Amino acid sequence: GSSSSGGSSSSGGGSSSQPYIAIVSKGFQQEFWQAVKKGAEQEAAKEGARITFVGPPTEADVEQQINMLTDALAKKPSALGFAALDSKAAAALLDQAKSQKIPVVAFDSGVASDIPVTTAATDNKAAAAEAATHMAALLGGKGTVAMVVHDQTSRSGIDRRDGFMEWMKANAPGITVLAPQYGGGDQAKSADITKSIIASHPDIAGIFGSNEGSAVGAIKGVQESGKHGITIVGFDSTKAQIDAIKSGVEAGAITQNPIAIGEQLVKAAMKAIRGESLPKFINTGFYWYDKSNIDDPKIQALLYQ
Amino acid sequence: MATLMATLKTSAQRLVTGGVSSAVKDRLQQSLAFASLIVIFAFFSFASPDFFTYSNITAILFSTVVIGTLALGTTFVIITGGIDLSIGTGMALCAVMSGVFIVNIRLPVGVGVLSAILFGGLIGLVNGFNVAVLKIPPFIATLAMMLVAQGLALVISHSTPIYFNDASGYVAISTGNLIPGVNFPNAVVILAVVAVVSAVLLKKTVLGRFAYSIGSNEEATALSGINVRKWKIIVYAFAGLFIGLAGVMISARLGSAQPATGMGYELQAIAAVVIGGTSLSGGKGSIVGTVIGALIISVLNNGLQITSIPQEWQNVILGGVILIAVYADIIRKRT
Amino acid sequence: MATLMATLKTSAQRLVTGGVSSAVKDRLQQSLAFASLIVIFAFFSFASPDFFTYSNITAILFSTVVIGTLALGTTFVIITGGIDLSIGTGMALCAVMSGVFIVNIRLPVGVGVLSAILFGGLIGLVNGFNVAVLKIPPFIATLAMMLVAQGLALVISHSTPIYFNDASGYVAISTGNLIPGVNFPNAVVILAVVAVVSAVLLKKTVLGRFAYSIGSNEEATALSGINVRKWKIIVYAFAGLFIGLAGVMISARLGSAQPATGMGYELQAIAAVVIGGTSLSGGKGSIVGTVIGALIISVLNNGLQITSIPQEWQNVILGGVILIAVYADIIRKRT
Amino acid sequence: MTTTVAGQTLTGAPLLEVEGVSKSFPGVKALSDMRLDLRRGEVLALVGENGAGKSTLMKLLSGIYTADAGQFRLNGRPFHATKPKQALELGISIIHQDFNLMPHLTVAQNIFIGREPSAGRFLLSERELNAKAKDLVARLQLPLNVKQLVGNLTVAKQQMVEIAKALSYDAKVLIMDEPTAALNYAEVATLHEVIRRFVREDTGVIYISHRIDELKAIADRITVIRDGKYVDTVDTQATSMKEVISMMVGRTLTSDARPEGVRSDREVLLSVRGLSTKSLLKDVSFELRKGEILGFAGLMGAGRTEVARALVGADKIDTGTIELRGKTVKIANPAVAAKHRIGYLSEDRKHFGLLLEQDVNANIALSSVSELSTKLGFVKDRALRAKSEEYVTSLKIKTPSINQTTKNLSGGNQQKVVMAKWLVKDCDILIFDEPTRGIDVGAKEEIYGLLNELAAQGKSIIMISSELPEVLRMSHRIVVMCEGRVTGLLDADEAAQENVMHYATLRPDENPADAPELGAEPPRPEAEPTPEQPGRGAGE
Ligand SMILES: Nc1ncnc2c1ncn2[C@@H]1O[C@H](COP(=O)(O)OP(=O)(O)OP(=O)(O)O)[C@@H](O)[C@H]1O
Ligand SMILES: Nc1ncnc2c1ncn2[C@@H]1O[C@H](COP(=O)(O)OP(=O)(O)OP(=O)(O)O)[C@@H](O)[C@H]1O
Ligand SMILES: [Mg+2]
Ligand SMILES: [Mg+2]
Repeated sequence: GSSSSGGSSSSGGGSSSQPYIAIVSKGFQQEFWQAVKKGAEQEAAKEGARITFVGPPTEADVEQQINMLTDALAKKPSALGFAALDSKAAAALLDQAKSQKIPVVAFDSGVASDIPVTTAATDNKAAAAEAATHMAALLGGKGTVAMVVHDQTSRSGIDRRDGFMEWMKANAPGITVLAPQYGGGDQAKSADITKSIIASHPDIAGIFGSNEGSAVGAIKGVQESGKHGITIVGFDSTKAQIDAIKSGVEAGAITQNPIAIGEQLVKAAMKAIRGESLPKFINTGFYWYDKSNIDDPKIQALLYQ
Repeated sequence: MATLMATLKTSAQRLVTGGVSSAVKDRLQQSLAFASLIVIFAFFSFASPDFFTYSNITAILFSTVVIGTLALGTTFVIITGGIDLSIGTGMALCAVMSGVFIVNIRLPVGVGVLSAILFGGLIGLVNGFNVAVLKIPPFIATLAMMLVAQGLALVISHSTPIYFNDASGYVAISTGNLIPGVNFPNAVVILAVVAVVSAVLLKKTVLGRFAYSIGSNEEATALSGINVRKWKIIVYAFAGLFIGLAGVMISARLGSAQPATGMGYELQAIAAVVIGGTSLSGGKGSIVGTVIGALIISVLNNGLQITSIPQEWQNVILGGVILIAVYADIIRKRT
Repeated sequence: MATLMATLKTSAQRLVTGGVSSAVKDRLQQSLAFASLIVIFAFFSFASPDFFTYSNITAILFSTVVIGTLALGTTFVIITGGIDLSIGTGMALCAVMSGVFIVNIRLPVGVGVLSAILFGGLIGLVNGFNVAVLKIPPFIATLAMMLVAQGLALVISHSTPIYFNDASGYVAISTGNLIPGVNFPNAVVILAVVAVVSAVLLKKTVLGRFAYSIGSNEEATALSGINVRKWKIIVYAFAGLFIGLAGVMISARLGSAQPATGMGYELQAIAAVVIGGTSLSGGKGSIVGTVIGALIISVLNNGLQITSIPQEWQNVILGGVILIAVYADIIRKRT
Repeated sequence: MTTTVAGQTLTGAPLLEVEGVSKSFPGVKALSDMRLDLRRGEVLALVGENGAGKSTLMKLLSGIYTADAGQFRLNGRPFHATKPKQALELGISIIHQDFNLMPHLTVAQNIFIGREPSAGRFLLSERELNAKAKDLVARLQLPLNVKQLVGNLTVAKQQMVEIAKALSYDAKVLIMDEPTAALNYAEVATLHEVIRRFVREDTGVIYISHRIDELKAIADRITVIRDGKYVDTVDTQATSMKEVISMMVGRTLTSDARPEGVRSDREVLLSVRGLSTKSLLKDVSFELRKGEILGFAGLMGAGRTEVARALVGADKIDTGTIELRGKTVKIANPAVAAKHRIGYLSEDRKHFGLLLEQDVNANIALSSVSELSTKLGFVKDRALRAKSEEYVTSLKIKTPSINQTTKNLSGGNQQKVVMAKWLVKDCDILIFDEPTRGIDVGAKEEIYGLLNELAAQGKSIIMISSELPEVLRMSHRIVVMCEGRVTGLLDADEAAQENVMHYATLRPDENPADAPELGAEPPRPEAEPTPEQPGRGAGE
């Protein structure tokens, strides 16, 4: 495509020649989604497309996401990027998109529908299993492990929780996994929960935090409790986690590649607009990072802060 | 005595004329209450060609349904001087119950829907009991219910959505079209009907009259021989029916009962009520106002999206416009 | 004349005895206000050996800090009969501003902290202006501010956290220990100091006096020659300082300013105030009550975690216990 | 007591009997062994000092409180109302001393609350409701617009709504707790008319009032209560009011305070010129001298309250100037007025006077908190308490302590608290709107004495009162108002009842000579609306 910059400016009523991609995400304010947005914007600037990026405040706000999707369609975009909180709830609107001949690119997690031309996503279950693998290895295959999860009903929360627990159950008989606790992804609340877990299970050996807020909360909680020797495994890559890994408080974390998700999403959307063919699934991948590989340029490229 | 009579007469006249002119003023005010809404509406219509289209207007109305339904019921509660924080998560619980009734127990859709609505009434009844009989401040009583409902929704649904796939007709409650071929969702029709019924109940029945009376002066109402306790319970239970209805409408729209949703809806619904001119200290308020309040919120939400305002700015603008709209209304009423 | 004297004497006696016995009763009530808290506390102590330990108690206190700080300021606002919904997201905005001052502009930590607190005061000032001068209902005025603050926090921070890594000493504001070696976070000390200062201000100064008067009867207060407008602005601005302080405390605890946080904190803080016996209709309330209310919430949250109650049940129980605690308090006061 | 079949003969059981009734509140024994009997067809006055227990007794009768001991009998049959509704069903209707109205409802809605006429099965008929209310109001000759919101009415009109509401029940026993406290000379006459018409062979009225002079006109017998105990019941015709008063207070009242003669030589402190407001006032001008008590007289709605409110900046002034000590001042709100040392005591103590939920101390101290605090804003609590104690004693406020919640005080004592609030603050100009509303005769004398003392100290006082004798007695000069204008200014020596009444009814747009003729027409308080605006004729 052309390389005109500043294309991501989002003033209404832009020129009709410039393709417009409306992106409705699962979230907006969290760092992860901001990274997706950044990736999308970068790619859009390259491709000369205009994008808008919106998402509900929490992953429980299904109706609000549906409203956002409706509004996005009202603007007759050239393509739609969509990360469904609940695929079925969006089915009717996806049909509408299809009938309006608006190609839909799913991202982050799959949309249970054959309408999306492709899906650019992380396999959350596999990613959490990877975290479990490392946790088990770090603990030498035994001990009590707690989970601080960001949500009990959202897809990502469920998949990461189950992915972690299932792997442990299947592969690490020496490890006891406590009932997951949910902190809503709020750092302070997750920290308080972590401290309660430590208080009620003084023998705790490891804690898994299922997203950025949960992981940072776990780190803060462990620090505040003054307890040493707890192995923390996190998810996502915020500055707080990177620092914690560097200083040894956190053992390591899984990073997805949110910037790539955003880029792939826009790339795919542009291809769809141009009528090019696309694979059904674009795996954006996930990676384990810890003290040993954190400065590796390949990993550095994935970390977003 | 003669002079007295003369004075009485003139002051009576003064009163009466005062009364008439104020009635005209009232009528005028009522129609002007739309002003803020219309200005906002006009603005967005100019700002974006995609705003004032049939499908977008329908979309706005559709997006008003859930908050609107909750706001209607809450209007009654707020007029009594109370508040109901349990409407948001209560709605989620009712949606789950609707799923239990229709999907799990396999009740016929009609019966299931009715049961879910009555379940909402039950939530309201408990709120009413706590407020009226145990004399727990409404804020606390309904906050506790908010937490309980949130927890129960998760417990009952095992924290997973309940899908209404097999319940034919359920989804149509919200998304179906009354007139085949005309894309106008049933949910909006239902909201309109419910709004009219609410307005009649509020203005023309004992329920409404006593709601105003209790909110205006609870003690005086009791001294006038009215069973305040009973009527408060009735008002809360009645408002509960709207929680149930909202639960049905949202789950029908989404095709599933989402147990974790609902938090924050109470604030939006209460905001709609208050923007509509109902006083949180009770005794004052109207259904028309609430509908306008709910529309102002959803028109703003929609318009800001449609005009592609960056999301981080949307709330800033939303807050500012709400402030201006309410201030304009205050100014208008003052003069 | 003799009978008159006799009457005077007996009524004097009656006055004295009546006065004394009611004073004793008051004292007793005050100390009993802890009752619910103590019962809850005792329950968890029996239920789990891990509850009543030094480190867990410290953890509870630490977890009370932010909500507690917000609740203290809001107590003043609620006593005037107002409400402040902007405290949650306002706190996030102040945290961001603290980041801007200290990390971006590189002000010395002390100056930066002070500026952030004053910025909270500014938020409150705007609220106060909207409420007192523009006469916008507090619910709407502060709801609008809630939205604006939420948006501005994102805009200013470009939706990314601001880390205080290089600002030595900042994190210690919350997590440092005053007495080296003793694990007792500064944040708790600060909360305690602020609570005492608030209690003194509320009970012993003109500010507190007028807050109560305005909440009791705004018009009568105005007609008594008190500049209600001015004092309302002062109260909101004063409460704003607590928003700023809470912003500093939470960002110091987390080592970063999280722009997306804060939503929902307002409800918890208001709940703490109301559980503590402050009336949302104004004129009544105390700092001790608010502290107890905040502690009840955090003890319950912690205890339910410690006793490993399944999380979906936690809210159900939380709601129930809050209801019972407040009801017990009402019963106690009635008799 | 003669035992007869209840209800048939006039010599039978009294309509209502109270026997051995006691009631205590924490720290207060409000009633002990109280008794009383109301005969058929009579108006029984109940008098006693503030806090004597009158209202408490009525609240027991109407089921608001429950008695600790004692019996109530209606037509010889014992009854025990535990809810207001029961009392109403028994035919006991009460006008409370503190109004119990719903400000956001209209007059009609207030009157018939709980008894709304319905159209069809569910719906209310607003039209019928208004018609019924209009009928009632016309029958009682009350100047009320039934569609007006009660919250917008003046105290006097609210009182009328209460009266209309009480009479709208088909009551056998009508209890009126100080129904005339807010009413004017003329309205009192109307009310008495209404009462006389109400009293039939099977009904009776208990009439509580502190206006001793009106008892002669309306009461058949008078029961005196002191400190919650029954003292005596006397025939009105066979007793002098002096005796009644001395039974009430337990001693003979001697004081007869009157201000010194007019002091026209004194400097003018406040000068009001051409004051007009949007709603009512037209070109109001007067002067207030140092050390003067300036009385304001007028009928209901004459605008006296509005003058006061405009003066202290509570209402907006349209045109006109206020000069204080020769300098023009702009008073934007009561806080500014307070800075100029002008205080205003409202006629409506419940809404504009008291912090009902706060204690007596907080109320008395309210106006003076700013002065009695340190630079840093710390309240000098001890000093304030001392002041409060001082005035509780000097005004004989009956309360267990200054920590008592004001709500729990008797009506008259609440009024004294409001008075105390302004007496504590050192004001140069005090505007008292119905200051003695609900205050007993004994205490009134004390207050008159205080006012005189203040005037002698050089304070200036504006006294608005609907009790004409009070105005006549206390004022150096009297401003008379009618429909928002000043129609007369009288010196103390020329002021007399007839005189004042003449000016009070002197409508600006009519020749005084026409007044009697017009008045001869039958009154039509609910006359059809005329396009004519109030006072418009002479507005320009
Ligand atoms: N609810 C209450 N709690 C405590 N004390 C009360 C309460 N109600 C009345 N009292 C007290 O009982 C006594 C009698 O009060 P009551 O109102 O009957 O007097 P009253 O004769 O009507 O006086 P007034 O002429 O001033 O209206 C007063 O001392 C009053 O303070
Ligand atoms: N609080 C109020 N709200 C609305 N209108 C009021 C209020 N107070 C007074 N008015 C209006 O002002 C007019 C004049 O009333 P005002 O109280 O000044 O007369 P007044 O001479 O003091 O008589 P009174 O107090 O005996 O009724 C009334 O007719 C009323 O309509
Ligand atoms: Mg009384
Ligand atoms: Mg008046």
